Amino acid sequence: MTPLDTLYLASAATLAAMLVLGDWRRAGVLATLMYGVQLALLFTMQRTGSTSFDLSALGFELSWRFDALSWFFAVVTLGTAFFASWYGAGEWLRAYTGRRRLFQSALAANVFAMLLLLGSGDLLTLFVGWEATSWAGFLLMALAGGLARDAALRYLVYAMAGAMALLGALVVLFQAGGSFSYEAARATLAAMAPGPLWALIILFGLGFGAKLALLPLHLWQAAAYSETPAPGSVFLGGVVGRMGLFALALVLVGLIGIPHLQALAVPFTFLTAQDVVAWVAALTVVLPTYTALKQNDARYLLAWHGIGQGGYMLLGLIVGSALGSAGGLLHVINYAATQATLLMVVFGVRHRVGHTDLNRLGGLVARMPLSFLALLLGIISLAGLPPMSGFVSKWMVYSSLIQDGRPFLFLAAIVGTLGTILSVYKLIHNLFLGQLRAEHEQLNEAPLSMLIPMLATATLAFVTGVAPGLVLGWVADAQAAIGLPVIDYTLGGIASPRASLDMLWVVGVMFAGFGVGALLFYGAGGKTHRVHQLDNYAGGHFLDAGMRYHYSDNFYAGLMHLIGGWYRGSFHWLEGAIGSGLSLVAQGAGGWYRAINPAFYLLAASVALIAWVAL
Amino acid sequence: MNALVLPVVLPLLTAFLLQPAGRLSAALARWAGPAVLLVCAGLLVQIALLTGGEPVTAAIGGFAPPVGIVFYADALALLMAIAVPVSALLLWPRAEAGEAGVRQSALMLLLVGSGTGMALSGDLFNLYVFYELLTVASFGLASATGTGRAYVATVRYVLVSGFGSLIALAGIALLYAQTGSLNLAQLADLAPERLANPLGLAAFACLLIGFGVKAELFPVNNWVPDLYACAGKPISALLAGVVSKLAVLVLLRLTVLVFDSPEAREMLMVLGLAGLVTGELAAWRARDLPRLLAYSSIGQLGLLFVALSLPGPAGLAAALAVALHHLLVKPALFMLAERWHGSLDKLAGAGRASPLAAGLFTLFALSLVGVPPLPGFWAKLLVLLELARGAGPFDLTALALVLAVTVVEAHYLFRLVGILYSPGEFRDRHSPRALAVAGLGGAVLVAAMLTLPAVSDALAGLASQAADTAAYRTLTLGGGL
Amino acid sequence: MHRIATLLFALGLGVLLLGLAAQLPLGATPMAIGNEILARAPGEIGAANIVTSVVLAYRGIDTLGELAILFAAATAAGLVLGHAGSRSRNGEAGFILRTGSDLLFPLLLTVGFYIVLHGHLTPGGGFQGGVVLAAAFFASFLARPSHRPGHGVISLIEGLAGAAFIGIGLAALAGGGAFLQPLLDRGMLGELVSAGSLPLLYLAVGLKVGAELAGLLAQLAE
Amino acid sequence: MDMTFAPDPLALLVIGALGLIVVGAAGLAFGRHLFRLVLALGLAEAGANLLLVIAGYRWDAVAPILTGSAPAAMVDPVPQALVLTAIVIGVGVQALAVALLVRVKLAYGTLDLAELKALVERDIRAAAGIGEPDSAQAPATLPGPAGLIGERP
Repeated sequence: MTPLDTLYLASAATLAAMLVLGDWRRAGVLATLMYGVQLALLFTMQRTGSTSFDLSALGFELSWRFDALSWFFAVVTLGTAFFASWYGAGEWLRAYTGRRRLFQSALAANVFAMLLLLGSGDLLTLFVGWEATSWAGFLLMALAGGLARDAALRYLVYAMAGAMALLGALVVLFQAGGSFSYEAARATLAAMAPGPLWALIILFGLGFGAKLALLPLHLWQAAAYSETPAPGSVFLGGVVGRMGLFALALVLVGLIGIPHLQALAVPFTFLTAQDVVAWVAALTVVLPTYTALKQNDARYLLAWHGIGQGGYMLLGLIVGSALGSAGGLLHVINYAATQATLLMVVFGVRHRVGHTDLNRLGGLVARMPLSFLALLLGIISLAGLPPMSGFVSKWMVYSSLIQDGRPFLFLAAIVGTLGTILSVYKLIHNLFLGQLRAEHEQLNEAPLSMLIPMLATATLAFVTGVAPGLVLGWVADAQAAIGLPVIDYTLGGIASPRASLDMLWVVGVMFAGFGVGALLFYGAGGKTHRVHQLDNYAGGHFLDAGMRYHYSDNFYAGLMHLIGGWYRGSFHWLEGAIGSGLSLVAQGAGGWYRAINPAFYLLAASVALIAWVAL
Repeated sequence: MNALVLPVVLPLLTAFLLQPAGRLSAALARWAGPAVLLVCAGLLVQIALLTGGEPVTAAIGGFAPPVGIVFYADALALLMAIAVPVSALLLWPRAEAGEAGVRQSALMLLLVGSGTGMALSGDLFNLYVFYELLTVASFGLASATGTGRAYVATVRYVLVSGFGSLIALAGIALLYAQTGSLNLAQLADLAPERLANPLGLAAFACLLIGFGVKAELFPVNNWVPDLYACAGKPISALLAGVVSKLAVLVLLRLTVLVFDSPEAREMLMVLGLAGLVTGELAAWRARDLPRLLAYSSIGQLGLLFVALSLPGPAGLAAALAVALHHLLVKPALFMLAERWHGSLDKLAGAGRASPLAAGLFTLFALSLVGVPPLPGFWAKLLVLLELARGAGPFDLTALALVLAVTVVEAHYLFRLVGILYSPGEFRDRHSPRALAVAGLGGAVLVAAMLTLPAVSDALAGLASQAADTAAYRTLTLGGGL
Repeated sequence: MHRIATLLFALGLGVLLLGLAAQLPLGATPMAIGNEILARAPGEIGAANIVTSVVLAYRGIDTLGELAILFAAATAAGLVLGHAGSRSRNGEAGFILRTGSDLLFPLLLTVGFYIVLHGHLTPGGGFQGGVVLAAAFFASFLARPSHRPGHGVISLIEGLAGAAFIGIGLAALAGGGAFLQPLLDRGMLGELVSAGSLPLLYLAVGLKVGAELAGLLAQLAE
Repeated sequence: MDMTFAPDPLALLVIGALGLIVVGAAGLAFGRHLFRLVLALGLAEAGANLLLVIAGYRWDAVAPILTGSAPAAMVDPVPQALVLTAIVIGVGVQALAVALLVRVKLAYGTLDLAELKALVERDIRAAAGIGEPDSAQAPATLPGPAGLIGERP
């Protein structure tokens, strides 16, 4: 039995255990332990890979194996699952009113399906894993019912459209190369004429892009992720969308190859396929990030960010240099920790308050200081500022864009980051800063079972920010696995001659600077003392608890007014137009079947048929 | 193998004698039908075991073909022939008291006899006769619910069927005028010389329209939704399940043996695509489950015709996979619709009321959409691979349409699954028999999934045997008795 | 508008069909099996009417199917109309009609049976004769609606006649031959008792068709 | 088209057969009364049968009945047998169709297509419990956008 077999067995056992014991009071703890075991098993496995079982069906060979890329994504998957499950193991589960067995099973099924996807050893297996992941995700998204069901259904449409595009690409590729194996596909793609190759790239892009929520396939994601029960949302937001990145890395980079993409020109323009993908990624960074800015629900705000961050990852990956692709991949793990932290905090607030409406919160720092700390670390990381890990990966992406001579993409990335900073400020301001509402006076800090995981992931994001070398080794192996140039790293960061970064220094200087500042302040006799929120006045009047002086409605009104008209609703319009068009055709089809005098159509059809024959 | 005729004749004999027998004893009239079906199924299984899947023929009346009528039983024909009595047994109409019940039983027996005949016969006009018998028997069964709308739906069905059969008859006339023969094997011999012309194609078009009525082929399928909505669900299940497959089998034999030309395949593909797209889109808008299933059945059969238009044993294997999958799934779904017949929106809560039924529905829906590793996925994959192999503009359009329509299918099926599992007032539960039939379908589906390699080998064997026209001709015209 | 559309469609269809039909080898059909049947039938079957040989011997199972279709139609019609419950028809026909039908009844019966029994010799046969038989019963039924033939009798005749047809076929099967293989002595070509079991089969067909049609008409007339 | 109409009685017969089919089909297509549709069907069927008989016809041949004299060339007996079968089938279907029409008339009181369509549609709707009128067969499209994007005002 290979290590991968053991891992699959453990994952399947988790699913089985949840199917049987999911209703048990301590099922969450058991699940967390089992995810922990899986994680441990993964760490005992060689990073460079392991094989697992294979079987044959209808003359096709299906095989599963891990390489370093799979391993890298599996670490993120299992890590996120572990913390998400932990988060939901204690008080959250006690308060959960839905169907517990179903929920726990759905989570375990997602993990299992994703491991299967990551282990796919050929294109057919990839599709099987892809579908398994999609449907497991659907189950997890839909099980809350109500709005979640509608959102999941919308997700399903996009996921199925993607899956079908993927399937179309696979069968075409199979017929061109005679096999589903990666080797054959690589050879076929290398020899393929530009036209069909473009078609395949578009199909693969649609297929994987639907899960990664690339523009214009992104409309489903925010609601689907946000309406899922808390640990599920954490898991989905942290890692599930990244499966699209995994598959894109596998196919676009691993099978087609960056040089081939660079050589493939868009007809009649000076652009190449690489540019197209990069610009799609850049637009995915910018537009959803500014959509996030408009959100008034903390969950949706974070989910919209998730879409944008996926764009960063793809952007880095598709640049293809050692630095850029490492940045893109590193962002996967950094972002997973960051997003998990943020979502855990937000759902912690929801657990205490009952909602996450940014217009009806504020000042919670006084009641939930540790959550505030976690959120603070999280948004620093999300905005890409030192000393958190988000800074490292984004810095790598930016540097690679500049090194690669792509100023406009760099500009787009910067604009995206600007939007991120604005919106995370909205998040922390409207949640934790400002005036505490009277009805929230009696709130408690989030329960320990939820607090520990969020602080743990925040710590992870901090540690990997200070010492990115801890995980850059994984990234380097993953790069090697898909034939990318490998990043040269140190414990503190990057050691390349053209762009080097040592976070140990950066953080050291930063904290030293803070220390100097503190020394100056206290040395100059500065004093601090706590002030109550209501120990304040405005316009000459003292404030009382009943007076609202914390304005959170219509945040960034001026900015929204400025940019609102640019992109508002165009994608909805597109989606709606497709839906209406289909609906119209469907009405016609229904009319054909409902007509009670069928023979007229028969006659018309037979005339047409005979005419066809005769002519 | 003269015994081949027995599974066709015995049900007819029983049907003739059922009414007189009903005067003697009600119990006899009630149980004779199922008993004879059991015997027929047993006989067919025994024949299959004896021959081991090798094709055999039986010359009716001892007249060697092509002068006489011949029954030809290869593995595929036997499989379909076995499916007929077995489906009929599972979907036997609920016993009505008195004469109506006896009549219904007699019609069921006639349907089984003719269905078996359609699976086995190797003579075009004989196929037409059995087809007509099946049609007339199904008229009676479809109207047996006795509601006004069932009568109207049946009248529509009669009119379309009548139109179809007269077109088929014209097609037979064209064919006969060209070749002077009705035996499929001889037609296959003569086809390259006599039928490779517009008249031959016209004959094919006519036969396609004629036999297409039962197979829910595009222009002649608009009797389907109302009839399935108004007839008894077991009858709908029977018609959508095995009966449509018998008509498909006839068309399969025709395309493989006689009309193996690109033009004929093109025609099949275009009509199949039209059915696929209109059916699935209409299902998308359907507001009640029976009609949803009827429309989706049209769509599925459209896919089947697309698969049927693909050349070679691989294309045939794809078509058979789709056909067998649909044969398994659709009757089971119709049995579930027996209780879930109202507006879709009113089904909320049904998942709680009967979890087994909802679970089965979800399983079937997943398989219909084509989610790996369920059998439906492999069937669809085979079709898609063959379409991609063709790689002509027609094939690629078909490929794109099949894929696009799958998304629509997933949407309406899982919208319904979502409704089933949402909280609601629906409390109706299924009859044990409906659940048993659906459960059996589900069990076979899962078993097929678990034994996929064996199933796929068997399928490839079936397809290569059915595609072997040389063997068909030598065995039939070589005068094997 | 409606009429113009009708006309246009019909014209188009007609022209298209004519275009196709123009390519038909009219009057010189290939007769791939026809010639062989013409050559073999007299010796093999022994019926003077070769169409009868085809109907009952070479394509006997078609005929069985045909009988079954009639039976199915009658049964289905019974099922459809059976729900209605018979409405009583009062009033008998006038004297002339009654007498006429009484006179016609034996005549029609005789003619019918004659046509049935000579089916293997002359044009005619079970179907044609059966229709005449049905007409005999139907005429009397029209004249005396109250004296309709018993439903049980009709169903008995149709059942037994159909069973007899199959029975003759099965007898051949049981004797080691094929289903519907001709039995009995072929006899002299052209004589009444010739062509083996064919007259028997036609008798069964005639009775069955007669009963079927009588039943159908009676049901519809109700 | 290499058609030689004038001296050819068979061609006239073919035209007759096709004419019957066309008239029947047109009647089927544009008839507004169910009973007329059934009649049109019968007409078209007669045309198809005629076509079938013609398919077996030969010049200079007699009916396939042995009369004792020297056997002349005979026409193909098979189509004649087929037509016999086809006619009977047609009769059965027509009878059944008329039986069904009787029931339809009893149930709805009309055989007019337009009236029937409305009546049946209403009936099916009522039976299925779908109350809304036709126009409310609302496009069952994707769930409405506003709520699901999270853009709540």
